[in-house]
This record gives sequence, C-alpha cells and structure tokens, in this order.
Amino acid sequence: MKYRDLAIKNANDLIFGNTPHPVTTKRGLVIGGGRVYPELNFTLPSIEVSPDSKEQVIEHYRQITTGALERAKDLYSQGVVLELETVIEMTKYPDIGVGVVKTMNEICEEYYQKHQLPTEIRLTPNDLREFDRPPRQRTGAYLDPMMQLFEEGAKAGGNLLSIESTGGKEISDDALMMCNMTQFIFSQAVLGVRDMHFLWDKIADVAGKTGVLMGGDTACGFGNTAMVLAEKKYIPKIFAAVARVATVVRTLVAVEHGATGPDKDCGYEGPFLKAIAGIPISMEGKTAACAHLSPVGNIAAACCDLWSNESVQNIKLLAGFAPTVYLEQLEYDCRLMNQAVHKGHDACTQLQELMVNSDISYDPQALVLAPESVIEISKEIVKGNNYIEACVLGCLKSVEIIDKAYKQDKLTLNDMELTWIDMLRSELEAIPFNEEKFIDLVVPTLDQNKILLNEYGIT
Amino acid sequence: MKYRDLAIKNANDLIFGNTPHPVTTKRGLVIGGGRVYPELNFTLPSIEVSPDSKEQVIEHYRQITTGALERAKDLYSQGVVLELETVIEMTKYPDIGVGVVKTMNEICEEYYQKHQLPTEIRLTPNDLREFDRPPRQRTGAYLDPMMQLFEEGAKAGGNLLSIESTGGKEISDDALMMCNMTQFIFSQAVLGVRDMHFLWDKIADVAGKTGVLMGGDTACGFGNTAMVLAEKKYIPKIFAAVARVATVVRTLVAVEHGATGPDKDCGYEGPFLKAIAGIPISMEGKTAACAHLSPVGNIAAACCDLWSNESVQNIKLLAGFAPTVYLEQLEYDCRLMNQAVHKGHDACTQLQELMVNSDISYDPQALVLAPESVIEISKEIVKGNNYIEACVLGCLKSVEIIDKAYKQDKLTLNDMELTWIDMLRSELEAIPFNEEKFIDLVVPTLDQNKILLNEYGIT
Amino acid sequence: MEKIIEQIAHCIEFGKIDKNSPFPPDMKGQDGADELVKSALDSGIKPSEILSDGMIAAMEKVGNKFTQNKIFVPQMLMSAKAMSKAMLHIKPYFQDGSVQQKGTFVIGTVSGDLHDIGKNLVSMMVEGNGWNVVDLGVDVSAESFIETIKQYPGCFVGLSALLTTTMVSMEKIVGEIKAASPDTKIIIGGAPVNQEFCEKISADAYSPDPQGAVSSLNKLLAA
Amino acid sequence: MEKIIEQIAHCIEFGKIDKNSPFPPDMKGQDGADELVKSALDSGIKPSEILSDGMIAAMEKVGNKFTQNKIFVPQMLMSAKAMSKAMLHIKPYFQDGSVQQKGTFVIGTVSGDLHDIGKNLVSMMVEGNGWNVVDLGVDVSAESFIETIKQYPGCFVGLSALLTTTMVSMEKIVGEIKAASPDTKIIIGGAPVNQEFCEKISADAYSPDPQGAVSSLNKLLAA
Ligand code: B12
Ligand code: B12
Repeated sequence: MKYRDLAIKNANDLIFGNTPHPVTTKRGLVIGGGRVYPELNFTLPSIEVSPDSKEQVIEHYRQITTGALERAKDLYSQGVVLELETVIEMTKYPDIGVGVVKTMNEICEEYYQKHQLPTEIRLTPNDLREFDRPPRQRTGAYLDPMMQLFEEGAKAGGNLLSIESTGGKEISDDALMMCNMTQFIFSQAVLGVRDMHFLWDKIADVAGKTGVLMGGDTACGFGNTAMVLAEKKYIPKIFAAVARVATVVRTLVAVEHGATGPDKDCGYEGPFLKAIAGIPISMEGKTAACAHLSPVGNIAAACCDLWSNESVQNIKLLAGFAPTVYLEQLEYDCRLMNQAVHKGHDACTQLQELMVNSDISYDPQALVLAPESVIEISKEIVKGNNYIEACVLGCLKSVEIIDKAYKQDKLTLNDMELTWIDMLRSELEAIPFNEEKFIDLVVPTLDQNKILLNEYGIT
Repeated sequence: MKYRDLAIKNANDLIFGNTPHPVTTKRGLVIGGGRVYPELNFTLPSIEVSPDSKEQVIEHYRQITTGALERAKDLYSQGVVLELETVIEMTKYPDIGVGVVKTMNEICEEYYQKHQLPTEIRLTPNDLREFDRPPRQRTGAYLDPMMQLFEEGAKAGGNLLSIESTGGKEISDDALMMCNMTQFIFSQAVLGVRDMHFLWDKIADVAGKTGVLMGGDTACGFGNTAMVLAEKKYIPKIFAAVARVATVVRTLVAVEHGATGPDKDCGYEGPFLKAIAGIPISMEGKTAACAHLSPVGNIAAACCDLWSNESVQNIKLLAGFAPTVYLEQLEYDCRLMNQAVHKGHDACTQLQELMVNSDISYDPQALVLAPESVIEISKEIVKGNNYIEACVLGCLKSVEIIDKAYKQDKLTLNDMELTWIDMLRSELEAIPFNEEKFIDLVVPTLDQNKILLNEYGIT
Repeated sequence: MEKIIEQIAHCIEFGKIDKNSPFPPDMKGQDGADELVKSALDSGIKPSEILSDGMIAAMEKVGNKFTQNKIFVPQMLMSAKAMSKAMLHIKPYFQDGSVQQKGTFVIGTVSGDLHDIGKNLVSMMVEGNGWNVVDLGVDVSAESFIETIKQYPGCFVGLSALLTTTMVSMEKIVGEIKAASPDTKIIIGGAPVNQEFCEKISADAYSPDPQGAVSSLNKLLAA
Repeated sequence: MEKIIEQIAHCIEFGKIDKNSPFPPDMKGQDGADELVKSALDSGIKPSEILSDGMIAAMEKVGNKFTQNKIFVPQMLMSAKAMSKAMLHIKPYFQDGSVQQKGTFVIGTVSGDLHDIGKNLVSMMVEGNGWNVVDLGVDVSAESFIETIKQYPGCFVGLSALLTTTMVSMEKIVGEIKAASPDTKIIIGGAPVNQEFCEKISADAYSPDPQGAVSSLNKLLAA
C-alpha cells in the first residue's frame, strides 16, 4: 500500500471536472483540469469477427468514429475521448485491433487538423487470459497477443492504455452468486492485487517504451457484475454495495504502478481513486443505460472528469447510428456540468448536491458513492497496513454508513435486504489481515478445479 | 385570439415542474404541480402493421409497457406518462389502435393497483388526413377512422388526447425547403389556424363525451421539420428558429378550444403556451437524441412539466429493450429536476440557468427558447389583433432577439447564416395582417395542384 | 471553352433563372440561364456541349457545394430551377439524337409512407445531373412502379422510405419489381434504411444522400 | 401426504442440506434433506413419491419465489445443494427404473463466449426440476455439443450467449446441431438473445430466465 493519505481530504473538494493531478493528452485535452469531456464507448452489432472480416470490422469503426466526431464538431464540443474496447478476436489477432486503432486515429487527426477538435483514443484490450479455464494469468498463451495489442496499438494512436483485468474472477463469480464476502474479498485483495502487480508492471513497460499514458484498470467484472446481479434482484443491494468498495484496493495497484488516469469508466472505484491519489476519472451513469440499467444514474457523475456511456452497439436508431446518438447525449450532460464549472465551485457543489440527493436514499450502492461516503471510506482504506486490511476496513466503513443511514431513515431498504447488515459485518470482522493466514483460511473452501494458485505466485 | 395577456409575466417564473394551471389526471398525476414526470414515447421496430398482425402489434406494446413500468417501479418513480402515438394502420383500422390502448391501460392499472405507480396514457392518433394528396382536411374519408380512434381510444384508457395535426403542411414543406417565410406563415397563421379550429372543435366534443383530458397539439411537422432540416445544414438555423416561433399561434388554438395540457412534446411551442396560457407542457431535448439530433438538448428542459424522449423503436440494446433504457434515462433527468423543485425556487432557477446557458450561444433555435426570449416573444404574440398579426409580431421579435445577441457577441453565427437576418426581417415586415389581403397575396404564388383551399373554408 | 458556356455555368451555379429573376441580387437585370442557352444555341454551339460543359458541370459544382454544406437547399433549388428552364431549350435535341440523356430515373416514396422532402431533393439533384426523372410522388404501390417501368424500358428505380414500418413495404416492392423485371436496377434511401438493409432486401444500391444517389446511378449506368 | 415428505420439502425449500449445515439458523442441529430422504426410503416410501411430491415440488416453490423476487440467488443455491445431496439417495432407483428422470439437458455457453453466471443459474434450476443436466461449461464448440448429444440420445440442448458477437456462433451451432441431429430440440437464452432471434436461427424455444427455461423444457417434452 503506497498511499497512506488522501489527495482530496474534504468531500467538498471531490467534484466533477477538477482534480489535484489533471492529465494532459497529446492533442491537448486537459482531463480533470476544469472541464468534463464525454467518453464515447461503442461496440459491434452482431457480426462475426475474424481475420477474414477485418475490413468489415474496420469499416464499422470508421463509420462510428466519423459519425461521432462529425456530431461532436457540430455541437461545438471542446474534446472527446473515444474508448476502443476490443472484443476477443481483435485481441487474439492483434492485427485487427491495431488496424482499428489506426483507422480511428486517422479520423481523429483529421478532425483535429481541420476542425481543431481534440480527441484521444483510450485503448482497452480485453483481458484474454480468462480464456483458459482455469485461467493461466502468467503462463498462458493468451498473454502474448494481448501485450502485443497494447504495444502496437499504442504506437498506432492508442494514447491512453487501460484494461478491465480479470485476476480473481474465477473465484469472485461464485462468491457473488453465493454472497460469500470472505471469498469475494480474497478474490480482490489477494488474487486481484497480485495479478494487478504482475500485469501493470508489464503495461508500465509498454507505456514507457511507447510514450503513451496509462489510464488505469477497472473491476468491471466484479463491481459491475455485482450491480447487475443486484439490479436483477439476484443478490442483495447491500452485498453489491460492499462488494463495490472491496474492489478499490486492487484497482489502486495500477496507480501505484504509475497509472495517471483518467481511470476507466465501468467500475466505480474511480471516486475512491480520485480521493486517494488525485487522478482524474471516467464514470458512467444514466447515459450508460444503453449498456446496463443502474441504481446510480445521477450520483455517478458527482465527481467525474470524463462522462461515458459504457457501451452501445453500432445499430440504427431513428435519429442515426446509436454511437452518434449517445455522443450527443453525453455532450449535453457535459455541457451542463461545464456550465457549473465555468460559474465556479459553488455552482458545482449545488449541482452535485442535486445529483447526489437524487439517488442516495434509494440504494446503498448509490449511498457509498456520495462524496462524503467516499472520503470516509477512503480514509479507512489508507489506514490499512496491507491490501487486505485496507479492503476490510473500507468495507466495514461502508457497512457502517449503510447501517447509519438506514437507522436515520435516510435509506430505503426492504426486509430481505436488512438481515444482511449484521451478517456482512460479522463476516468482515472474522477476516484475518495477515495474507498467509487468509490464504490458509480460504483456499480449502475453494473448488480446486477452478483455480491455479501458482498463477498468482501462491505456492 | 382569445389570449391577450400572459399567465406567466416574469421569465423567472417560467420554470420546470410548476405552472399556474396544473392538470390532475385520473390516476392522480399532478402535472405542472411541483414535479416533473417522464413521458415515454416508443414505436414499433420494422414490422408490418395490418389487421392480420394485430396480435403481434399488441404484443410489442404489451412488452414495451411492462418493461418500462417494471423499471419505473424499481426506480421508485412517482409517475409516468406513456404516449401512444399511432402509426398509420393503427388509425386507419382504429380497432388495432384501440386494442393497443386497452392492453396498455390494463398494465397501467395493474401497476397502479399493485405498486401504487400512477401512470397515464396520452393517446395521439396520427393525422391521417394528409393521406389524400392534395389533403382533404374536412371532406376526406380519413377523418372518420381518426375521430373514431379518438373516441374509442378515450373510452379504452387514452386519458390525454393529443395530435400532431397537419393543416397547412401541403404548403409548409416547400416553403421550408425554399425558405419562403411568407408562405410558411401563411401555412401556419391562416391554414393551420383554420384547420385547428375545425379539428379541435371535434376533439373537444369527444373529450366532453368521454370525460378525458385534452392534452394539446404540436406543430411537429413544421417546427421540427425545420429543425431537422437545419440540423442537416439544409436550411439556415435562423430560418428554423423563426419558423419555430411562427408555429405558436396555430397550436394555441387547441388551448382556446379547451385543451388544458400537458401540451405535446415534439414541437417547441410549449414554452410559449405555458407563458401565455399557464398550461403544463411536455418537452423533449437531449434524451430524445434517439429520435432526432438537436441543438436544444438542455434548454428544452428549462420549463418542462413532462420530459420526453420523443420516440424510440422497440429494439434490443445491451441493457434491454430501448424503451426501458430510455425510461431510465428520463427518470434520472427528472430526478435531478425534482431535487431542485424540492429544494425550492432558487435551486430551480440555478439549474435552469445552467440548462439555458448550455445552449443559447450556439444556436438561434436555442436562443428563442430561453425563458427571457419566450416571455418577450409571447408578449408580442398576445398583442396581435388576429392570428396573422400575432404570428408576425412574434417572429419579428425573435429576429430582433437573434440580431441583438449576435451583435452583443452572445451568439455564434457563420456568414452563411448572417445574411438571413435582414432578409427575414424585410420579408416579415411586408406581410399584411388582414387575412383577406394575405390570402390574395399568397394564393397566386402557390402550386394549385397541391392544395384545396375550400378544405380550409377559403373560397 | 466558349465564354457563353462559362456564363451559362455561372447562371446555373448561382440560380439565375432568367432576366427577370431577382436572384442573385448582384446579377439583377442581366441575362439568365434561359436567355443565354437560347443565344448559345442560336450561335451554333453544339447542344451537347452546352449541356455537359455548361449546365451539368455547373450542377455538379452545386451538388458538391451542397454536400460540403457550403450552400443551403434553397440555393440548390434555385440552380435546379435555372437548370429546368434552360433544359426546355435543349429538350428538342433529345428527340433528334444530337443530345443524349443519361437515362430515366423513376422515383417514389413507398406505399404507406408520405414523407417526400428527402425524395424531392434526390429527384432534383438527379435531374440536374442529366437524367430524365419521373417522380411518382408518395405512397406509391408496387404496381404503379411496375407500370411505369414498362413505359420506360431500361430505366432505373429509386425508392424512399422514412418509417421503419414502411421499410417492410420497401422490401416487398423491391421483390415485386425484381420479379416483374429482373434487370431493373433499384436504388434505395431514406433515414432508417442502410447498406445492410439494402443487401438484405437485394436492392442494387443504397445512398444516404442526393449526391450519393447521383454517383450510385452513374456507377450502375457504367456497370 | 406423509409427514416426512412435507419435512423433506421444507428442507429443500429452505436449503437445509444436512444435519451439520448451518442454514437456516432456526433449523440448527435438526435433520436435513440428506437424512430425511434416507429415512423416508428406509421406511419404505416410494422413491418416485419422495422425488416428485417432496423434492421437485419444493424446488418448484423455490423457483417461483425466485421469479417473484422473494428470495435471492444464494438461497436458491442452498436449495439446489440440498436437492443434490438428497438426490444421491434417489439415483440408484433411476437405474432400476422405479424412478424416471424427465430427460437429459445438455447446456453450454457458445464458442467465443465466457459468460457463465446466467447459464449456471439455468442449469441449477433445470436440475432442481428433475432433469439430468450435463453442463459443458463455456466456450463450447458445435462439435462438442454434437458429441455429447450422441452420448445422450433424445437429450435437449440449451445454448447461452451474452455477447452480440457470439450470437453469430449461436446461429452456427444451432445450424450444425440441426444438421447432425435434426430432431434435437434446442432452447436458447442470454441477455442479447430474444424470441425474434430464436425464430430467425430456427431454434426451438427461447426463454429470458431460468424459470422460463424449465417451463419451455417441460413444454417441449410434452410436445
Ligand atoms: C418532416 C417529417 C414528417 C412530415 C413529412 C413531411 C413530408 N412531406 O415529407 C410529417 C409531419 C407529415 C410527418 C408525418 C409522420 N411522421 Co415524420 N418525420 C419528419 C421528420 C421530422 C423529418 C423528415 C425529413 O424530411 N428529413 C429531411 C430529409 C431531407 O431527410 P431524409 O428524408 O432522410 O432524406 C435524405 C436521405 O434519407 C436521402 N434519401 C431519402 N430518400 C431517398 C431515396 C433514395 C433513392 C436515395 C438514394 C436517398 C434518399 O436523401 C435525403 C437528402 O439527404 C422526421 C424526423 C427525422 N429525424 O428525420 C420524422 C419521422 C421520419 N416521422 C416519423 C413518424 C412516426 C411520422 C408519423 C407516423 C407521425 C404520426 N404518428 O403521424 C407520420 C407518418 C406519415 C406517413 N404516413 O408517412 C418518425 C418515424 C419513426 C418510425 N417509426 O419510423 C420520425 C423519425 C420522427 C420521430 N423521431 O419519431 N413526418
Ligand atoms: C459479468 C460480466 C462479465 C464477466 C463474466 C463472468 C462470468 N463468469 O460469466 C467478465 C468480466 C468476465 C466479462 C467479460 C466480458 N464481457 Co461481460 N458482462 C458481464 C455483465 C456485467 C453481467 C453478465 C451477467 O452475469 N449477468 C447476470 C446473469 C444472471 O444474467 P444473464 O447472463 O443474462 O442470464 C440470464 C438470462 O439471460 C437467462 N439465460 C442465460 N443463459 C441462458 C441459456 C438458456 C438456454 C436460457 C433458456 C436462458 C439463459 O437466464 C439467466 C438468469 O436469468 C454484463 C452486463 C450486463 N448488462 O449484462 C457484461 C456484458 C455481457 N459483457 C460485455 C463484454 C463486452 C464483455 C467482454 C468482451 C469485455 C472485454 N472487452 O473484455 C468480455 C468478454 C469475455 C468473453 N469472451 O465472454 C458486454 C457485451 C457487449 C456486447 N458487445 O455484446 C456486456 C453487455 C457489458 C456491456 N454493457 O458492455 N463480462
């Protein structure tokens, strides 16, 4: 644990559009430096991706990029981040992924030259390693093409490197379904953290070699999986809220390895990272409804520096292609926030208050994202002497916040949810902070066919 | 011209969520009485609509309604308006349209009984009469099924009657393309007004008989056509802005015939109607990007009472069906506004200021929708001794507002746009207020094959 | 190139229809496309040369300016009107074969659909590019298309649809036209339509805009 | 109904696996599904009766509660575990024919797709409803499905896909299975899939959730 103090100590300073350590990109976006930009995400419609269909794939991304940037220009946008999150085959055959980056980058450059529209590409290779079952995080054959895409893609114009890495997922999936918090924390603070160290070391190498920025990681496969399951009423919202907090430490490891942000959108560790490390972050909420329904639609924007739609297929809506439509929606959301930034800190605080109050009383997942909660929880996290302690302390604080809000009648919870407050608290309190002890406690409870511990350096 | 004074005289009082004459619906929504509700709009994906496919059509609407209301319930929504805007065959064979209303109403009732979620159906038969070319507004065969759908649909649960009526369209289309403001005003203040009197007399009969509310009309086929054309850069934005204002008087006629609101979303006469008559209004902006791109994404919300997405097909996005996705987006937009309403007038004004400033400097179409512009223009409108004078005075004022803002460097306009300020002013100044004279002036310039003047009572 | 041809081109490009037309203001009182074409013909210049080097070349410029958003529709329409007026003088030479039209383009909005603004733009641009255009209007049935195709052997067909529901009509009409006249090339357009849909319903080309319609037609013609 | 069968149903419904299992807290130390099924069999109650009236009936209740959002997944999983444990005692009677399983359900996530949370839920619910379930895991190829179908003649197949890109694999796999074994009934699911797509790729049924999968299977079985 490198961070032992907060970069932002006061909830009032945890606000959209500004952060202590803004990031300036090649084409001049200043992220976190006084303006919120849209981050557009998109994916292919239902088509086959293979080396044979490379041209067709590239054509889709060409059309997406042109449509979005043309609209951004017409809306007088001050800048846009485009995230290229690859699908499997684009990583497996890095040549496809690189081809897409290249094409997108040409279009970005054209709009920059011709219309002074500054844009940047976030390159997010999907974490292929999970394709082996059990996953082989370090020794599997999938690591190579993935790292190749990072490197070649960075050279081709992918100026912000990110990933949703999956270390620990082979344990977390079942842990979520069984609502087993002990195992979930093991997947994050032990497996996740170890894998993050391994992986971000490599990504830092690539970034150093190619001179691009490291955006960051996100626990999408963990925190957002929990949220989606809770949204389907499969698991308690309280469990999902605490699980969300449990993901922070593993994502923080990327920052320890030099990631400067903007952190990625699709987990919500961002606000905690911003509080702890002062880096700019990307967030997604109501305008990502295209990708998943959400209980944190407005509050998610409370301290964002980029505002994203998470993902939308390239299909036609009445107005035009869906990515263009979502670019417009994001742009207007950003305009509103930027008007407040322009007016000054008070205006920002007032708008933020509306965003926060909009959601916090309905769902504990929203509550833990309120700037005050984020600061309180982050303070606990940096107290931890190791990742496990940091993780558990953060989780315990979030249980406390939820409990208190419920008792003060500030949070709606039904009876099915309620019983989980005490259950979670006692489960968390039983977790040993010593890593070896924790391993000894949890490993015997795991299905040994599902995990290769030596892939995490555990012997 | 019934209205000779404004219901809201002060721009500061023209605000979202509240209006002098709120409307209470059967299931207890109080529209314009201290809360903004979402108004969800939707349409069929690409399927054939005919008496044979009635069941399939109804099934789509069943799924749309259930998906949206289930989500509304989960988001703790305080109420939703669902607009059923029929497509041609559903009006031509009113039986289909009525079947859909009935099914939707059953689901609404179920959610009301089981979950206390109050919802209301706005029934908007499409104006079939334009199917005759030239249209036969009064004597055509299409009038009957359309009025039948109004009546049977009202009985089946369509509690808010609305229409986007098309009187004058046979003239306005070409007038827009040729940027002929004289003809466009003729299409609105003469043909439109006359047709509105004819049609809303009939709708008022139906509403009286069936005991439902009259929402209102909208000049979608005029104002929004102009906007879409301007957005495509086919006609000047200035022309579209002034054309937008020119539509107000014809839509006001519905109110004169007893429409209480909420006025319909897809033209932007709403703010003017709210200022003049104090009725609640529905508006659409950024979250209607699914239906059309827009230069008024945020400002459109400045004084809305319902907030709509205009239209989205029932197709699948990653999160689920598009209408459910848009319900969520609207709901969060409304939550934000309602937080401000809850906090008080100042909070509303502050949020409104952000919405307004977000858009007004980029586009004259946004500028004319700013509350201050709306009040100024409305004041001119109610000065008119007849509809033509009212219309022209309103348009002249909007030209003046645009001119002034440009000269004060508050509005961006390129050279291609600029020349239109003077051209429009002199064209407007040449229009005679006397209806007979105006008819004599314009009729000879019209293509006589396109219009039957006696269908408007002009002999 | 003859001076007068350049002048004709200028009139078409800027929408100077005839001596009396008020646009563009800076040419007030001067001869327009109407007068200039007439005197060019009188002075013995080949009608085909006037048409291609003067008129069509100018319309192509107009089309490009429009595509690049350098002019608005009314300006384009003015050019189209100048073109039509001038064309009246050229028409007689079609009969005697000294001027060739590219072909006939039959266009209409499909049954159930009344949107015609987009279709009108397309038909004007195509006409301006030297095609004979037969506009069947809106809400046009398959039979009506098939009838018209019989009257203009070798013609090309354009279908427009703006409603997702009438995309179904479009599919049907393409099917029926192809059944009745397999060699007829069909080009489709309208906001909800796209390349994929074009392939799905086996139409021959799709274009998102009028300028694209012109190039597609030229391509199909060459093929 | 025998008292003990009611008790078995209770244990399954509330996830009481065996005497040692800590859930539900209020049954601590009491016999669970494991012990009770054993003693029921010992006392001569017909295994088919235990299975259908006790165990499957309880699982149906669980399924309904889950569908109505009255319990969370972990509770359902506890019930599924109690069911599995109890099933061990019933299994021997399958061989001798005194108890019949509904059939075999082969399920997997299609090639290229690693999402398995949804598929796992489906397989557990189907198993709990008296089916023999063969779970092939994720990233499963057509060959692997076809191989397995050969091993379980008359089996039903379930395909899951969560990515729009792997919907293409799903279509292919359905095609190949149908080519190799035309009578095999295929049921599909996963977030991006819907009824329309099901019809398009000629699968036999689609369901949006596990409970629906069970009813679809029962319907296909009856057909
Ligand atoms: C104007 C308009 C109308 C006017 C039509 C006026 C007219 N004479 O055309 C009126 C008011 C009458 C109208 C009516 C209706 N409309 Co309308 N309308 C529009 C609007 C606002 C603009 C369309 C337009 O003119 N665009 C400008 C032109 C220039 O663009 P374009 O048509 O796309 O054409 C361009 C290209 O597509 C291409 N192109 C077009 N045709 C062709 C053909 C070929 C061969 C080629 C190559 C290219 C090509 O080139 C053109 C130039 O670039 C759109 C909104 C929108 N976002 O588009 C809705 C819209 C199309 N309408 C819609 C609807 C629902 C209707 C109604 C059913 C409403 C109702 N309930 O009454 C009725 C249906 C009437 C009918 N039967 O057709 C929906 C369609 C939704 C759906 N389910 O499909 C839309 C998208 C609005 C919305 N967001 O809900 N409408
Ligand atoms: C969890 C998750 C993951 C986890 C998967 C963990 C696991 N072991 O399954 C991880 C992180 C690994 C992951 C990876 C990826 N994911 Co993912 N993931 C999700 C997420 C958040 C939740 C999915 C889930 O489990 N839902 C809960 C379950 C219970 O629901 P369900 O799967 O729909 O199943 C239900 C029904 O569909 C049905 N059902 C399911 N199967 C079947 C089968 C039958 C026969 C029947 C009858 C019914 C049925 O019953 C189930 C219970 O009700 C979704 C987001 C979302 N909105 O769904 C994205 C999502 C599916 N993933 C997505 C993407 C893009 C990916 C990646 C490509 C990301 C990347 N770039 O790396 C990779 C791909 C990996 C791969 N090759 O498959 C996208 C898909 C977009 C697209 N283009 O299609 C989504 C939609 C996220 C998004 N909004 O962008 N993902």
